[in-house]
Amino acid sequence: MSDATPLVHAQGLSRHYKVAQGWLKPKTTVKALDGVSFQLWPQRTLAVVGESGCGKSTLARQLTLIEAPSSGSLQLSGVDVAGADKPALKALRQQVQMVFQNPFASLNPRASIGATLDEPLSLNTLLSPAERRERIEALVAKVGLRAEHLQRYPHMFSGGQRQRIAIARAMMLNPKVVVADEPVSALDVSIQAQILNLFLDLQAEFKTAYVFISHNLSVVEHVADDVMVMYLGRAVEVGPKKTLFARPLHPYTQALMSATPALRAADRRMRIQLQGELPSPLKPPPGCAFHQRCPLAQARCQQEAPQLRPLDGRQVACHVVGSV
Amino acid sequence: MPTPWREFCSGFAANRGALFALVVFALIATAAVLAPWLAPYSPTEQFRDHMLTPPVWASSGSTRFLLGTDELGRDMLSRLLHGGRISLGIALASVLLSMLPGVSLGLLAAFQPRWLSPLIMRVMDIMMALPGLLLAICVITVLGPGLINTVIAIAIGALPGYTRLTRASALAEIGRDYVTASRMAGASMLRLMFITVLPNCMAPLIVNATLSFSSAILETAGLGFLGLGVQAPLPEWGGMLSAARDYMLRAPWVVTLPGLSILITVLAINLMGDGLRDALDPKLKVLH
Amino acid sequence: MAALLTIKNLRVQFGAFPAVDGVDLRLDAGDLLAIVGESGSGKSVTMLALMGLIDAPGRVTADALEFQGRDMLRMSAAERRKIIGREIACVFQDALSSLNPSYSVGFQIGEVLRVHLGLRGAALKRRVIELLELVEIPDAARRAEAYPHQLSGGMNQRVMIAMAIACGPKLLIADEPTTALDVTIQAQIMALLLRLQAEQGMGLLLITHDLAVVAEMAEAAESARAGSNQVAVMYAGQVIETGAAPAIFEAPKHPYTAALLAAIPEHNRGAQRLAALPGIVPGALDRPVGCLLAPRCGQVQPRCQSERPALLTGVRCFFPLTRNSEHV
Amino acid sequence: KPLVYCADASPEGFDPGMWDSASTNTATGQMFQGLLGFKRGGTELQPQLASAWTISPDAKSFTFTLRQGVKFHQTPYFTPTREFNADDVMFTFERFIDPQHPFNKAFPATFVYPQNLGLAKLLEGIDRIDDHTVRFRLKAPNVTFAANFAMAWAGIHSAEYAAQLLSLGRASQINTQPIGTGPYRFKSYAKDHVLRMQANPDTWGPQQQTEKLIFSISREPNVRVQKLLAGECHITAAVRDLDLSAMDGRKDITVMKTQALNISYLAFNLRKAPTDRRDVREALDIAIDRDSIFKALFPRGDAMQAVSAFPPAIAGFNKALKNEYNPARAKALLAKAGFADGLELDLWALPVARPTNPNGQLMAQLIQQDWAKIGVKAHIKTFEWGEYLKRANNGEHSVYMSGWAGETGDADEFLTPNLSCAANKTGIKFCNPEFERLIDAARASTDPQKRVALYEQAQEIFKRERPWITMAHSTVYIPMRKDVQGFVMAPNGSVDFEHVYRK
Amino acid sequence: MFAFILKRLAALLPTLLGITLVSFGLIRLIPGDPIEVMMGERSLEPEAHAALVKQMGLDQSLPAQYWDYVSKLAQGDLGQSLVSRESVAKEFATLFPATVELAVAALLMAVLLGLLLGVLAGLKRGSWLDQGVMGVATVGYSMPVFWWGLILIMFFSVQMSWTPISGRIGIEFEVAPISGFMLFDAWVSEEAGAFRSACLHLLLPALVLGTSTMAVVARMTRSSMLEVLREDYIRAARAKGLSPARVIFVHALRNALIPVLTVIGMQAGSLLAGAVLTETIFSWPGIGKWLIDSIARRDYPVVQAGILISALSFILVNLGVDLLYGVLNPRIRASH
Ligand SMILES: Nc1ncnc2c1ncn2[C@@H]1O[C@H](COP(=O)(O)OP(=O)(O)OP(=O)(O)O)[C@@H](O)[C@H]1O
Ligand SMILES: Nc1ncnc2c1ncn2[C@@H]1O[C@H](COP(=O)(O)OP(=O)(O)OP(=O)(O)O)[C@@H](O)[C@H]1O
Ligand SMILES: [Mg+2]
Ligand SMILES: [Mg+2]
Repeated sequence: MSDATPLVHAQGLSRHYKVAQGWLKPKTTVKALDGVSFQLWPQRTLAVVGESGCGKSTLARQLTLIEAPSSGSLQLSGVDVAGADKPALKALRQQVQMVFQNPFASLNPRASIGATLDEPLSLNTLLSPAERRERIEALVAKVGLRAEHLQRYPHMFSGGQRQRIAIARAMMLNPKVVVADEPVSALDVSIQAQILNLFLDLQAEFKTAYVFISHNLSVVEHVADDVMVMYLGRAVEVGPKKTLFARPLHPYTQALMSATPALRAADRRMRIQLQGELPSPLKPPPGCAFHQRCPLAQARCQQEAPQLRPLDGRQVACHVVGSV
Repeated sequence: MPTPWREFCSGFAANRGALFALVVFALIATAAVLAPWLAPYSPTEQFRDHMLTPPVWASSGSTRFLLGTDELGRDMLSRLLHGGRISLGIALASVLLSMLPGVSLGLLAAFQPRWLSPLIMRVMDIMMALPGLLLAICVITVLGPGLINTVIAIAIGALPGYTRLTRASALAEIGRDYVTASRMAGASMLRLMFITVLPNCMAPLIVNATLSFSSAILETAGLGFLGLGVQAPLPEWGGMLSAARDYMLRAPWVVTLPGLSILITVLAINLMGDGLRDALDPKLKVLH
Repeated sequence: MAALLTIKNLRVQFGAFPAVDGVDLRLDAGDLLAIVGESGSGKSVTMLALMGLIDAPGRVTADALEFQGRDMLRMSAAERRKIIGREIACVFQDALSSLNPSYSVGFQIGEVLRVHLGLRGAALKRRVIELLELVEIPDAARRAEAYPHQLSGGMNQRVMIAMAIACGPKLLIADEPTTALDVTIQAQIMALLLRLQAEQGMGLLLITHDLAVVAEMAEAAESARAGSNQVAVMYAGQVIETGAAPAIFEAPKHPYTAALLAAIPEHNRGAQRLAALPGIVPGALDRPVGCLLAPRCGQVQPRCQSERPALLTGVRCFFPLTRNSEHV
Repeated sequence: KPLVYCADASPEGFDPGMWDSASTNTATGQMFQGLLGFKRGGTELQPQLASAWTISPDAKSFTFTLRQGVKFHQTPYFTPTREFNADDVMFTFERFIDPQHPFNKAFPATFVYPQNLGLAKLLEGIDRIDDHTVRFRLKAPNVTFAANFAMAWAGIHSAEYAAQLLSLGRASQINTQPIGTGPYRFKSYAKDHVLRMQANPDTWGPQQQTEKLIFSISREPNVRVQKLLAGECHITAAVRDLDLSAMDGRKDITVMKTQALNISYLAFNLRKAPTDRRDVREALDIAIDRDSIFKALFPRGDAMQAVSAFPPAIAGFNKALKNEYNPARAKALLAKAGFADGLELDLWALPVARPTNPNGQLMAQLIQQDWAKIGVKAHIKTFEWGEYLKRANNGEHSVYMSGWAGETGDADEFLTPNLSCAANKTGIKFCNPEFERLIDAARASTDPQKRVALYEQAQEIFKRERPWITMAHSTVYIPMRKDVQGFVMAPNGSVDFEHVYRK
Repeated sequence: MFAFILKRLAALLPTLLGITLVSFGLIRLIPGDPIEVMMGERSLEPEAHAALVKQMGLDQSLPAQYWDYVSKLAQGDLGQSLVSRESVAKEFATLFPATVELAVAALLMAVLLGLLLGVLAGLKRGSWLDQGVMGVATVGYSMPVFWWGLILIMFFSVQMSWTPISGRIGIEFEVAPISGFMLFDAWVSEEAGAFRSACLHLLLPALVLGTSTMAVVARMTRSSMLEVLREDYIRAARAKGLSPARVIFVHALRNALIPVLTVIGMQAGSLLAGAVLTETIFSWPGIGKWLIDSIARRDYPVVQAGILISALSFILVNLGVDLLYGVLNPRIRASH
């Protein structure tokens, strides 16, 4: 693999769910993920932000091959996932690992930490038990736990410790990409800082690329190289962190940033208060999904869904910005 | 270092009633296992000159037969001990016989939601809707009465309960992240089913198993009472009670003793079940 | 003027575990008091103790627990019920689970009015709709018939707020009212709370773990009216620092407050690593003898290991930070 | 006063021809009458709806003179317009023998007893000689045939009622709302619960003193005992030996008992080795200690050990025959038959309880023990009743428990259905030419003395060949409250409430 | 709502079809045929046997018989008993109400008592009352029905003569079978004391049948109550200043009832079938005992119909519970 191929290359990735709406109504489709495209390069961090239900976790599930996308293509290290056969898929799977949001549900309560960490190794490598043990202990030390913890069970650990274990598990097979789905949102600030540090340390050591999902902009700002802002299954703004945070273009990105509370008065942006709530994904509004809440909305926004287009060093999906 | 097992033990021990029940049950089980050595006589040996001898505490009781004799002069104590062996044995066997396939089917249904699951669950619905005792009676009539057939009949009735319970708890677990994590680690479906998910569904299953263990004892006795269970002269408690009904007025102990044996055993198991439930998962609801 | 709420040396014990360990708080009418602290620091328990909602094994003691000069602890349950819900109202963290799933939201709001104000019939209905409109719920008449599960998290939180302000309380307690919500909705709810506080002149006791929220609230509150904005930082059942916002964020005196602030990524802009506070909050079994922060504190001294500091001049530390020592 | 009888089972229906169980017969017996009847408390025939009858000397034709002035029941569902006559007799019997009978077409029924008897084959024809005379012609001579006319199944229906039902298209009602000539008429019935009858005011005999006759159905024997003790019923269906102890010392209860016309036995498979050998059969028979079996099964000691194929109360019983208990000789016999080292066989235990064999399992165990002493290893087996019968008929057994109950008190009733070649369809049962000749002759003879002699001879053959291990004739107990008057027990187990009343 | 019920009923059809298949197959798996059982030890001519087999329609192939059964069933015809020659529906008409009456009385007794005890125990958690109730409930749940029945009869009926030994009503009362439900029939009948007698007769059997259900309901109510009392909305209700009674009866109980209802549904369904033992002990003229007899007699149509009706009642009761669910629980109501 040359440096010219991205680790992850998603093009028009979509995932639609059919949902029953009760007994008599027909099934409808939820476009949980609707045509998302991006690239991820080695040792870079792509942060995905957006409000609850905008499709962040769905994206994570596509990237980690837990689900197959409804349409669009996904290439991992240049290999198209859709075309891969079973052994190839197995190999690809090892390259992408995941850290989950809820540290209390992501560890098997009936398996000791040692067993949990051993599982990926014993299933995917031919290492002897002793070698595996060695590797586990080494990694456990890296995430700040001790070897004696291996016999313990998840419920004996605090949330932060569990998240460390989960990270260790994700790192166990030396993946190229780690997808972290809100890995710190269930943690206290002081613990959150520890875990964020750990992520950054591990990235420096293993050269892993991260897809870092979060709804907390200040966390995103801290860890990301690139940022993708999502709204109702679509990316509304994608670009390098610096550009994006310096001058958000999409009205939603702006609203998101202004709504995020800031400690220092200096950091507070002009308050753009959004009216109303996130529309139901079962009945998304026509045209631009954001138009009902958008301060800049125009007639066109109600009919035509905007596509991402490059603007000012990033990509934006909005009819209005930049056109005025 | 508290392992889950130790924690479970201390949780269980915190429940006085359950602990006491465990002791009682252990005694009963030991007595049942050791029945051939503990029982003073063979359970079928007839002392024709001592029919319906009252227990030792009655005025006309004899120390030869501590709990008296039955209508044929058989020693009640020996029969009760051997009866426990049969009752507990049937219950254990039927629990295993219903639990193993029931759990496997439940897991399959949970992991194969497309077509296998509806199929399995419809069949379970049907089995569920069929009246239990009647089903057991039909099965026994088909297979003929006897020990093994009683086990089968009871097991068939208990099977859908396990399947539903397993499926429900497995479905709840499947959605959890640790299962996804395991899947991402490359675990096969069988591994996911039995190694990852099943241990986490065990709590309700174990509780259900104790409950169905106790209801199997009751059902065995019920079938015995209707004359369809284990066949005489095997000393099964329900059968003993049924046969002894005719002597209820004259010799109350022949009815009281097997009834009490059933009650105490079932009670002990149910209390243990309560303890298990609390120890395994305080949030588990009472089943049934 | 007598304080609206005075709490002195409040202690709540669950068995041997002191969930709240000598808390002193004071809130005047129309003021904002924010309690911040990490999870498990005893914020919610403090509030529940105040409302008399700590049940048996838990034990509540206090030197004073006064609302408008009346001692809540020595009141009969019936008397306390007359105050609670009417003069003191509260908004809980998870609105969906705090609303009874079996009743329409209109019924649940109306219930307060019926019990405390004796409203009935059409008047009740009118008032319910009025309240829903007050909390900016569109189409209020129809929404009153809805069940909690039919509304979004933000809507439910608005319903909770409507229920809380139904009887015009003097004190509104909001226990993490926005934690479960998205940022855009959080901003809406916070603005709503502040607006209502200003309009109704309530004392607002805001419980949160998000320092940034407190900072924003304090600023917004300042600009809205004249009341003072106090912040109490809790750690492991104790208030370790109190002070006015925003001063407390600019110059924290307690190392814990400082560390908390430092851990926020926003504070570390540009830094590769965050200044993390090591370790975790001590649990029920591993509370240290000395200062509760001692095992995690960067400035720990031998004295801290053996003695517990008292809350003096708004900080519970033997070696409070001075302005210069910040960010050493 | 109403009389409440605790019945042991629900009547299966109310058409006497369709059913043949004691409990059904007890119900229909109160409402229907046959051409002949049994004398109360005995088995002697007496006139009933026929005022007189004659048997031709060749024992092939039976002529009945019908009683005049007999009225059928008047009920809310039927009002008779005429009195009993030959049409009713013709209707009743033609239904049994003619599947093409219009009524059978409308309501196809199974007539258990007549079918089993082979009535259609036995009868040459039935002649309606005039309104009050009917003649039955048999194909083969049979003196015992007369007794059939006194049996419950031969109760006479009203042809008029049947015609009415047929025209209404409700033929099956004949089985649910009966019309007969008996002393009680049908009132109401709730399945498994209660059957109510009322005295028939138009009866041709003396009026009944009991206006309401009620059958309270309780199938649990001890429930019946408790109900009797509690006064919830006044008389109950026969109770078992062991139920009686509850009534010991009760002043308000009388217990009547009588020797029953029944037998329990163990039948050998005469086709299959080793029980096809006479010596083996005799050895197995004399190895059994009947005394100890009786002590366990019939603790009151009223039951009688069976020696022959029918009880001693029946004419023709051979008093010379004896049972033997001799393990030593049994062993010798086995050795002689070539089984010196013993043998193994299946012993089938009766799955149902009966007066003559209240606990088949128990009996089997006792026998098993006794046989073990002569080196015979018996495997006790049992099956559900229907299955048991089917397999036994197929000859899968070596020895199985069975039994028989008579109604007429005639020896033929025991011998022909059980021991004749006709009964031996699958070849596993008894079929002995000499024996066959003797019972055929006895059946054809109208001379009682000669019949006795023939039967005595036949029994000797029976005892020699030993197709059965004869076991028990039981005693029937009927307990009742002291105030019940006029009850007489019948040896054939039927319960008759004519002229029974409460003081 | 109505459409929902229809839809649910339609969804039941495959299950019902499965049940007919199982009951049809199961009874035919039993060796032996009805004629043999009917004839007992008497032997029957093979021709006569064949004729009877033909008359009963048993000479057809099994699929043909099944088709016959199902197509008649579709027209509401349950067939005719091979043994009694009565239409099965008619036989049920007298027996089924008896079982239903028993089961309903048992259920009512169990539910009322169980709920009361369960709520009390849940509120006074850990008190002697709680322990007492739970102790009694566990014993009740562990009690072998037939033994319990025998004990009650011995004490109340035989020793004390307080209650009658068996039957549905005193034999002296001639109550016209209007509905088949004795309580109702006795009540509308003119006879003085008939209703009382019917009640007395029902008392012990209902108690015996209801004991374990009562125990289950009490335990379930208690634990459900405890669970609900921990909920956030209960805390919120108390924070509204509501009185404890209001919190319990308005807010807690309604939600606590939801899981209890499922249990009651399961129990109600099994009560109908579980009445066999009780019916045996008390000589209660219900369907349970009759079905057992019919199995022994190979009365195919009766067994088929009996199993079908029991299963149907089970299903319908649970459907009813589902609907009741909707009444109690708006979350489910919305999805209807
Ligand atoms: N399996 C599924 N079936 C149907 N709809 C689904 C499924 N999974 C997700 N959805 C829907 O897709 C949308 C996006 O869900 P997703 O979980 O990806 O959101 P998210 O951005 O991760 O939200 P959160 O921040 O709450 O985790 C939601 O509306 C959700 O209801
Ligand atoms: N009923 C109770 N029994 C025992 N311990 C309790 C009880 N309620 C609370 N606690 C304990 O008291 C401590 C303080 O809890 P509290 O709910 O006040 O924390 P909090 O600051 O509100 O945290 P969060 O931010 O998570 O809401 C915790 O350690 C908790 O475990
Ligand atoms: Mg998500
Ligand atoms: Mg809290």
